[in-house]
Amino acid sequence: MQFESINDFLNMGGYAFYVWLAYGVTFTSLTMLIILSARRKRKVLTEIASKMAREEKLKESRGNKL
Amino acid sequence: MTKSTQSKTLLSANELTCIREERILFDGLSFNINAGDIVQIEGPNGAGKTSLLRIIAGLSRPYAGEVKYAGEDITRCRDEFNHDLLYLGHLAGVKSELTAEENLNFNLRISGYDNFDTTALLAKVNLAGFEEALAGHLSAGQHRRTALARLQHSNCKIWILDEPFTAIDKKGVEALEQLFILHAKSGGCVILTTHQDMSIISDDILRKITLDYRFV
Amino acid sequence: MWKWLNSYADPERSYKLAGTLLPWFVCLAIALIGVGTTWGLLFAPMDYQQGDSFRIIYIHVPAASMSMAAYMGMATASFIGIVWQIKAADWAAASIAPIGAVITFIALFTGAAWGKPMWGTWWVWDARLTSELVLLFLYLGVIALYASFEDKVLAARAAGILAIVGVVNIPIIKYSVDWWSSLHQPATIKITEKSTMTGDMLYPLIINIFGFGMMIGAITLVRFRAEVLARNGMRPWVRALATQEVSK
Amino acid sequence: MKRGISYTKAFTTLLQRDLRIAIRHRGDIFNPLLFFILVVTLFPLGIGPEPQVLTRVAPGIIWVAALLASMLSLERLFKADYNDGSLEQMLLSPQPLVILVLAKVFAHWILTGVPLILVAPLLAVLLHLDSNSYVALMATLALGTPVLSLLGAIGVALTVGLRKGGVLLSLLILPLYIPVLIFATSAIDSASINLPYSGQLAIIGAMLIGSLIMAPFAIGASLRVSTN
Repeated sequence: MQFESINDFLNMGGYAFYVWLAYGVTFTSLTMLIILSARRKRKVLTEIASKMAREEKLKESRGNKL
Repeated sequence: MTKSTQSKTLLSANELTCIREERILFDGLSFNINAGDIVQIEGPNGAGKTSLLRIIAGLSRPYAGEVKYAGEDITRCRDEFNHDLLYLGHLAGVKSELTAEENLNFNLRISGYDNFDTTALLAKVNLAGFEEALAGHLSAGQHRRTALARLQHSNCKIWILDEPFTAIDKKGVEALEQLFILHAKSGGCVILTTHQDMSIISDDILRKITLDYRFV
Repeated sequence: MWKWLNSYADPERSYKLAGTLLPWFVCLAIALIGVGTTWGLLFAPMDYQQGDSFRIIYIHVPAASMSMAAYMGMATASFIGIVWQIKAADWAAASIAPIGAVITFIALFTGAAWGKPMWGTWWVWDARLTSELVLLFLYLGVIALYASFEDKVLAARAAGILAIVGVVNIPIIKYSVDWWSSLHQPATIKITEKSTMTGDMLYPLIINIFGFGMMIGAITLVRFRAEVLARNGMRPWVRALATQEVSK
Repeated sequence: MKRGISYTKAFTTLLQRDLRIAIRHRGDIFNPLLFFILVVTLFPLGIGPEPQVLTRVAPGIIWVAALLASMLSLERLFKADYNDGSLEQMLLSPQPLVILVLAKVFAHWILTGVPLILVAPLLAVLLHLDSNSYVALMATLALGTPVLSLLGAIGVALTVGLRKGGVLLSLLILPLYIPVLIFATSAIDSASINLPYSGQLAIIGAMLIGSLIMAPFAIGASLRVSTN
């Protein structure tokens, strides 16, 4: 362990701002990327489902006309 | 039909699938086109006629399947295939900044012909006297004829024509039909789409490939 | 080789394969990054020159090296997709691109945050940072090109060509930028001095580099699965999944 | 009906056609040139007229302006052919696509690159370029602008089928222009302090040869995607 106390650790030898800024931005951007990526599957599937519903409707209306 | 089935196969399509914007236009489409065939691709708007023509010509890649020329995939023998192919699309490939003569001259040169008489060729498509006119100043029909003049001087076996009769008058259509029959008889084939009825090419010499509009 | 690849090119199989691999990548990524970062932040000795600010190295260097590796991976996938016409490779390339861009951004940002205490300014036209900036532009170009084609089969081919052109150019760009920076600012503090790194400083770094690799792999798999579904919306098995998802 | 023309003939046929069209459409030649001149003249207004400052930044300004002008003019390289169907015909012609692509890029370079090179000394005077640097400026432009045309054509070929090409094009190709910019400006800088600059020229020359060999294939492949 390089640091004596939690405060010491958070202080990062006076470079707290830069170190935590770098780690913070990295963490936030990665989390955002992961959340967006994980959500994509559901989004794609609901899009396909709504497209299927649209096609169903189109088929029906075509069927009635002919 | 009966005659052509015995003759040489020029092109064969094998299990073609075409998907545009996640919609299947056609799938598992297979057919042969033989020397002597005049084939019309028909179907409603949006059924994929142009897409099919572009796939056969090698401009578009099918989602799955292949087009074979002389037993080889056309993407693998492009040079030989292009040597035997004359494709005219919706867009005529005519430069409006050039005269009719310059256009024809360029189009034939780049197709590899070296010795031809543009004046005579233009006269054949009723453009005598318009040699020096800029293509941009010609009427739609004349513009189209400038492109079609290439057919008058071609030794390509495979003609693929997307709506060749657009903006062409009745007499012009007849002349073209006669040209197609002549071409087919001399061992070539014509693949075309058209919404017009043809008067000379009757149904017994015309083969049809029908595409349906599909929802899924 | 291509027969083997082809057996995985079937969309449903590659979707399932990605699903099986995913937990492994996730576990490895969490474990490696967890260990590497804790070690780096808490236990690695302080750098005598740069003090504790050097601890940014444990994300900057992994991000920087992985940003380049991800580009290579993307270009390789594109190349396979274009040459052997394997669509799964195209989808993989499309999944890597945004991840690579984010990683490159991280490398740039952490580089700047490190540069401020070291050079006294947020941005220095240092060779590494400049190369990263150019790499970010290359990524953005690929992403923008992919996004602007309606037909995603074409989009993948176009973006693939660009990615390959980029790969040919990256060494030239990198060389020219290195040369240019040596010309204009001789001998500033290089922010990654390899010789001064002791083992205790180096091991967490290496662990984190692998961790970042695994993490990129994991996110790629997640995006790849979504991409497979999006590109195969007309297939029955995808439609069945969609119906399930909605009824949930 | 004999068929088959040599590669040279295919090349010159297309080259002639493009030059003829450009002569009938002169605006296309002058607009990028005008843009080049305007951008360069804006700089002294922006950073002040002190000759020492201008001398220092002149190589960079001229080269950046050249990059932008080249990119701007490239946008139209395949556009007209794409819109009227000539591009499809090119792709389906029995001539190797690489030859045709080279002819088009060469025609474009004659029409936009050469005027740029010719007008550059004039702009160099406006920017008080060091008198030792004129030869280097011309040499780098002569070797570098074809590289710009070749690399840029890849981006143009990729975007020709898209409706909104402009900004995307710059994102695609400007990063690829960086090495040319770096070595060209450094050659001019070296010349101004009487250092040899043949090394930089050799590198630009190598890039020219490399792009001459490789770019046409990338351009051809891109065109096939765009016309799909």
